[in-house]
Amino acid sequence: MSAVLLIAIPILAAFISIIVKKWSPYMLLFVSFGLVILLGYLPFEIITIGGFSAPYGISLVVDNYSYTALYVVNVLFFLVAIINVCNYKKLGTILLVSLAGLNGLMLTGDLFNLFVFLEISGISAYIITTTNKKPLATFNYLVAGTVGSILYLLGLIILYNMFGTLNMQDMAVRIAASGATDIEVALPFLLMFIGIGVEAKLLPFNSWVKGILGHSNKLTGPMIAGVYAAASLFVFGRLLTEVFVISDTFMLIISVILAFSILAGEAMAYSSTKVREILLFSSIAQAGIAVLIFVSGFTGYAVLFISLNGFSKVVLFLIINHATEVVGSDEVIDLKGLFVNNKLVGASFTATVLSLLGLPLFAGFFVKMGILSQLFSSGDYVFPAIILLSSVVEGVYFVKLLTKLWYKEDNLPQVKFELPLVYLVVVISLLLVVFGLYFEPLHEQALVLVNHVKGVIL
Amino acid sequence: MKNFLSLVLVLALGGMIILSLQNNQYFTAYGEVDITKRVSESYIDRDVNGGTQAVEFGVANNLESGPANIVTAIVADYRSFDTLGEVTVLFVSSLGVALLLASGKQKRLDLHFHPNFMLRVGSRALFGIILMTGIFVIVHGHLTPGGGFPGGTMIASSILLLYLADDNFRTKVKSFKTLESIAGSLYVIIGLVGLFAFDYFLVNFLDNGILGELFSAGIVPIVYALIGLKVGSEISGIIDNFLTEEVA
Amino acid sequence: MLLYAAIILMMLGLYGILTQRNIIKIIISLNILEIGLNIFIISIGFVNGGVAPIFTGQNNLGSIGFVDPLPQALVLTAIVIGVGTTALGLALAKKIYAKYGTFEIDDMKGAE
Amino acid sequence: MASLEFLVIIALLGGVLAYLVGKLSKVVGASLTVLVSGFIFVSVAYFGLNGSLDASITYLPFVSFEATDLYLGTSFGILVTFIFFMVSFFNPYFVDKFKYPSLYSMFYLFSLAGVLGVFFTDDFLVLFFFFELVVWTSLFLIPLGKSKKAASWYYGFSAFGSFSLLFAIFVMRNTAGSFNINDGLSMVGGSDQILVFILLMVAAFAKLGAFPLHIWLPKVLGNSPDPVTSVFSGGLEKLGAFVAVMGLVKLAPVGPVIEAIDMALGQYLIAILGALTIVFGTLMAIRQDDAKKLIAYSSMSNGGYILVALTLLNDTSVSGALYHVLIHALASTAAFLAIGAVNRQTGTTKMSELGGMIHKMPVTYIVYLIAIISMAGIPPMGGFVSKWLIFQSVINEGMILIAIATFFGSIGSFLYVFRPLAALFLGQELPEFRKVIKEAPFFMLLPMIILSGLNIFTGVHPSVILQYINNVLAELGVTELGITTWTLSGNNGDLYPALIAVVFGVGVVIAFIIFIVLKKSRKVDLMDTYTAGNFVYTEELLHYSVDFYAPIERLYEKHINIMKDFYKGIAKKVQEFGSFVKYFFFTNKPEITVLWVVIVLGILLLWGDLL
Amino acid sequence: MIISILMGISVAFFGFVLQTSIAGVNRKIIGRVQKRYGPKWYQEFLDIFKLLSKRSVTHGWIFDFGVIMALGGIIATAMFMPITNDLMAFPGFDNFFIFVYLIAVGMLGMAMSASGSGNPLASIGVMRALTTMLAYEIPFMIIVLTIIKLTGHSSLSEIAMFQQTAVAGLEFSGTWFMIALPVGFAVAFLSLMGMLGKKPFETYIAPAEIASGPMVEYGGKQLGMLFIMHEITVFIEVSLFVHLFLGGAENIWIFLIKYFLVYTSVNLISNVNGRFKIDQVVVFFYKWPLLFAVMQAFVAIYLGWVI
Repeated sequence: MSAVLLIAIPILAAFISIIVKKWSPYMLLFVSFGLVILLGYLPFEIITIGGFSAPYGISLVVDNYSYTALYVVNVLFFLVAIINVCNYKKLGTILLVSLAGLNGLMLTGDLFNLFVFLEISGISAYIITTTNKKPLATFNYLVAGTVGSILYLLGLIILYNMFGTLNMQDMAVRIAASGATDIEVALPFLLMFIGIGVEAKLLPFNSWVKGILGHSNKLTGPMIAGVYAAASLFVFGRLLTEVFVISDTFMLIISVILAFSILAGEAMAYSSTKVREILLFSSIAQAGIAVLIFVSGFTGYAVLFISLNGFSKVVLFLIINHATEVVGSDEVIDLKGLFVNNKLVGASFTATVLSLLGLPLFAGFFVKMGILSQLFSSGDYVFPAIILLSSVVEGVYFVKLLTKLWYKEDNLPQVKFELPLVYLVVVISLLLVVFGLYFEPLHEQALVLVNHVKGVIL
Repeated sequence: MKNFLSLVLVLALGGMIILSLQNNQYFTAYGEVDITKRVSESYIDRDVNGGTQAVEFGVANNLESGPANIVTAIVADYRSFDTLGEVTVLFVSSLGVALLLASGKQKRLDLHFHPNFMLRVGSRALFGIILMTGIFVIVHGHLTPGGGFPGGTMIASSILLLYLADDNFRTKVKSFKTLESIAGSLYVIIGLVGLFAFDYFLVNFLDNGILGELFSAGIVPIVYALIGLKVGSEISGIIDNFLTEEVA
Repeated sequence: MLLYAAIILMMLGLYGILTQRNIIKIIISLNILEIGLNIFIISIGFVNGGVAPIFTGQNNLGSIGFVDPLPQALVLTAIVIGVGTTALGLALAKKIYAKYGTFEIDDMKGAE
Repeated sequence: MASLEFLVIIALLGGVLAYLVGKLSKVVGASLTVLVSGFIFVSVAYFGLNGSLDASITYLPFVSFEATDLYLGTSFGILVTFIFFMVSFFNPYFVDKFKYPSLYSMFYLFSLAGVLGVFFTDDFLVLFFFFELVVWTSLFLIPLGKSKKAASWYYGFSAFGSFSLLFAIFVMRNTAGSFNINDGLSMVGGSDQILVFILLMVAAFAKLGAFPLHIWLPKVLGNSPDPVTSVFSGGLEKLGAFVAVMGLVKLAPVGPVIEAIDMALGQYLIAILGALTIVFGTLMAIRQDDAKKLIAYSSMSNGGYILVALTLLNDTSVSGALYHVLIHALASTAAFLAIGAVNRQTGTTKMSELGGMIHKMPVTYIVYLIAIISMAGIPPMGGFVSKWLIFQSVINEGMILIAIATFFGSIGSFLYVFRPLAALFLGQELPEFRKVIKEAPFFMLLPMIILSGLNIFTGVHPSVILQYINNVLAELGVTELGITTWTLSGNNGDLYPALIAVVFGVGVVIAFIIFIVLKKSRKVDLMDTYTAGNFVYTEELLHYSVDFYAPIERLYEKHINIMKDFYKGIAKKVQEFGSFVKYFFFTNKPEITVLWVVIVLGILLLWGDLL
Repeated sequence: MIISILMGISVAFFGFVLQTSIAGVNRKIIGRVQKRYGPKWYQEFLDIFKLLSKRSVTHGWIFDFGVIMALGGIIATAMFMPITNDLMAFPGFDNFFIFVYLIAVGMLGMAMSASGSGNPLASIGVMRALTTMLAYEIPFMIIVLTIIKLTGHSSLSEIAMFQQTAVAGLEFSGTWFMIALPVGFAVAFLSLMGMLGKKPFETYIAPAEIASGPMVEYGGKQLGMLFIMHEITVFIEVSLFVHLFLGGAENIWIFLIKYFLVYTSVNLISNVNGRFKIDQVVVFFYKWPLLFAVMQAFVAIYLGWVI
């Protein structure tokens, strides 16, 4: 039961499924469920492909970090797939391939292989977003994504030229051995940082996000904002902790960009009147926070933050996209009073929002406390101030949204949420509440991840 | 004004990258690359897993990785996972194009360009030659430069030739799809067999034979052939999608 | 010198993306960017006086000044990825043309 | 031997139970809140007073309580749970008008659980956990009333407050090494101490609704349903007072000492802000037309009193402040409940639409009268004692500007408390209310009567409670107030409250004898009045309630919502910044991303001095 | 305890009798000033007893209860008032704030019954009374703050003793505050006129505008009781002023003289004045009086320049 199956099986299923077109959605469900089960039996090890040892052949790394990442991505993928399988039958194969690509992203230990999987998941993402019926927005996404991956490849090749290897760990070892000052190493890492930054929705590079998520539907919304966002942030984390060596001048600049992107994201969300825009801008801000935590070096809580964020975004986008499809527009005025008739969905939406805000009795509270305590213990006061200020603004516009969605007297929007969506949404929000109350497992997971030091795989 | 601004920006960026690469003492200049400091040195000497046999054309028997063409060795053996990813990328994009353009019943696009006599006859003759060279390139992938990808595109170009030659020529798209899927799944199955039988995914479990022989380098030629067929059918599928339009 | 040519080509591609308003031209400049990158990758592996990394009848002894084979393998993959994205871009261009009737981004009505 | 953790669990489970029961029948669900809050109050009061609350933790993870010799927390805890218990009597009568009745009772009990947690813990993180719990549970109570926007104002300010508290907590943890409250507050020093002081004050100001951060108070208290308003002003504001005590008394004074009035600069600034709160609250209260908003502004200005008293740090002022917290809680809750009773009968609290309630609701009138006497600080009631203590310390410190504000506040309070009395209860009885109105039901009157009884008791015999407050002073390290069984001694004079009450009684008896001895006068109805010739038929014309204090209101009419526009301006700025960034970064042109990539790359390379 | 209460009642009664007779005498003096004889000195007593014997009208129980509470409150305040150094009902407990706030109870009772009477003129009168109170109270309290800060006691008898005998330790003791704080004395005198409702600040009685304000609905015994209340209030305020600024009294005669002088001077000044409009009253007290009060307080407390 080696982790390669996580990639091989979906690809195999994808290849087979183009013959038997009508079964492809059911194959998708079966494979993705199978992978979630398979995840239970994965040993922590380095898997060499083709029998060639690490720096020469390609190696897949299964450690705590990638295990959590895999778990989050696969479970989220499976949930989104169940909801959307019935009305996006044609995309069965594409989704299989994107599953393989995402798993590859999480597992791979080789930089060039990361580029290939980045491309696979990227292209399948472009195709998924074509269902938004907005070809220009998808075109923007394609151009941005391709430019991003080109920059990543350029940075990668420069690194290869300087240190002669492609394996992440070997690269880290060689950089340390060569004693290259972090100024000299800055150019390639900068290119790779920006390359991944485009995909991870960091502010200056994410003008494609508004087009895609602004007009998303029940599949693209949760997929891009939930699954892909979590995956790209995990990749970001993997690179930042494993390979990158960031000099303090760049740390300053990057943190200025991140701080700007957090505050600007919240301000944009505050100023937008469309519900989906509010959600997408707040997810931009949260992406900024996640990368901020990675840059400050706390992988443990960053992973928890990303996974919680991923789950919450899937819930939020599912509900809002379904309502927008029925009502026709996602303006807050048109969706006013949405939860008056469907209280269960409203309750889980509210619970998820409160967990995003980091209020007690919800899992978000514990993660936020963890992040802040680590940021403070490292002695810096600026980032926590920014995070807290942004969560105040975030709180205000979410409360404004909630009061609008819950309270309206006459001609309420006639929206019926079908059972699987309701069931999924309730289960996730219940999870958030349960982990909010009983957060021992989260604590252990965070501690285990914290000592995931560079080079120590297991 | 915007163009001028972006020109200045781009030039400045280019200049900065070039200058920074020059000043960087670790960035070896063009041409003075010392292979020994790089990973690829052991690809050339085939001693990744400690193989001690000196690599000599026509003499070395059952080397660590068989193909004479080192690039093919890297592509299909050392880093064959990349190639698998590679194939999926092409597979996904062709599928995407098909999804975008060919949603219903398709018929040939009536272009205002009609092939004249010269093209029709010439392409009939050329079709066979291009096809043959394509297949040759695929089969000798492990000995001579080329391999699955270039060979596949040659096959596709021969099919493109047929498209240009005759207005209502349409390949049986269905058959290409099945060929593509069989080739792809065979490739993955070989990998899985390697995993289950020889506990490494995509391991070269056949014996590598003598360097430079036609029948050497274990599964590499088989894998390359499959890739060639797959790439050929995918690209011709893409051509077909672009040259057809929906039946109104 | 190939190195600088490659970077200049890439900058040209970037300039093309920045200034062109036509979808097809953007795709073309994207391709130029990719080609520039591929040349850059190849130039990384060149060794003065190196020989193509294939064992043949004449140069059959190991390490007699082969050119670095790894970038060539990488460029093979990069080219195919370039093909993939360009094919998808063109398909999208066809879709955009079907929807808006033009390739010029500026006069696409209702694109917001 | 009630354990705190057991009480918190009861509150939480009670909330869930109330929700489920509420689904069946609203009223039963709401009356469940009465039982639960009653039980909690009784156990907290009984066990808290004889100091036998045990703080062992068995189920709740992460939470740690502390009950032994925690007089400050116990006194606040008893007070706030008492207010919750009294107000919960109103729930069954008001719950049928809400859109989500069962949710109401659940969140009511959740906020009670939160309040319990805040007062009885010695660990900052647990304090913040319950603090936030109170914030968001009470947040959902507000929209049940009239305005929906009030909730976002409330969350904005209290989130700002609680996050600055969180920031202060972590700053203290850096020096103290652990989240313990006492060593956190004592060990922080130097520039960190100033930062912590400022942040704690921001949190206290946001929760108390003091001057710079008070915009939400009238909006929320004015518009939310009546039980929620009373809980807010009586109970939840005391969280702010609790944090203020931590910030001003437990934390060492901050900033250079001004020798003229030997007070630290930090304390003096807070005193100035407290004075501004008093003046601003009084001015705004005088001109309100809605009775609930008026009492909301009055609780704002009383918050100012508490702040001023806490900054003076001598025995009379701190005991005056703590006593004022108690008095204000009792008086404003009683006033809000009385107005709530009127609101339930008539459906409106606008003074211009009401009048002559006394004829049909005399008991409510008496309760309201006693409440406003206490709020205005008039002798027989408790307000006089706490105001006297505060005046003693203000005069003793000789701070003229602060004294002006406190005097203005106390005289002004006499003005604005009288306005609802005259407009709501006295004056002509409007015809449409004559037939339909009847006295509030017994179970609504019960809490009001208990509260007014307590108002009188705290005024006549304060030393019982002041004795307990002295323990709190000892715990806070402030010199204790000199009190004997009946008299209290301030800095420059003694007070014998019981004597004043007795003498007042004697005076009334004498007046009554004079009244009875003389001839009985003929009963005449209200319409038969001397109107200098022009006879008037309709009651409305004879009822003077609109623009009651017109001469004063005209003085500052133009600039009453300076602060509101200031905060609206901030919201506008954030909005503009958002759309500005949106315009720059998010157009649907593909080259925008690439442009920014190139720019950022260029800047970074240029700056990274790679040349 | 009982003896001191009886003592208090007698003080209150003495206050009433004193004030009514001095009011009568003042009416004669004012008459003389206006070139007429003026009524007999006991005219005030006659008016009160006439009213008490008349039968009048009541507007409900709050109307009566308010009057009773008003008179009761004022009597209670008067009971605390010290006459001379040793002649007082409750030694040691005659705190300044008790007077300020117990008068408020009287005012509240009267205001309650006035509004309860249902006559808008009464409510307007009450409103004006409260507004003027807001105006004159602040400067007065500032000056009293200075006095309490200087003397260290807030009970009236101690303040009076402080001014009479020069004690070695305290540098300001021995001089009347009228001389020690001249500006303060002037401001307090203005506030006293506001308190007594004398001419320039007589907005809340204002017979021309609102038909004697709060008193409009009263007659018979209610009006009589209110007259008694008015007299005792005047007694309290004037004797408060005497104790604070003129150094109290060693014996009863000095107290009477000082009392007479203060009351007549207030009456004489008010006689020649017109009446402020209600807006002017509020603004007037917040301009110069408050400024001077604060200046006086600042100078006295922080710089210690006391004559």
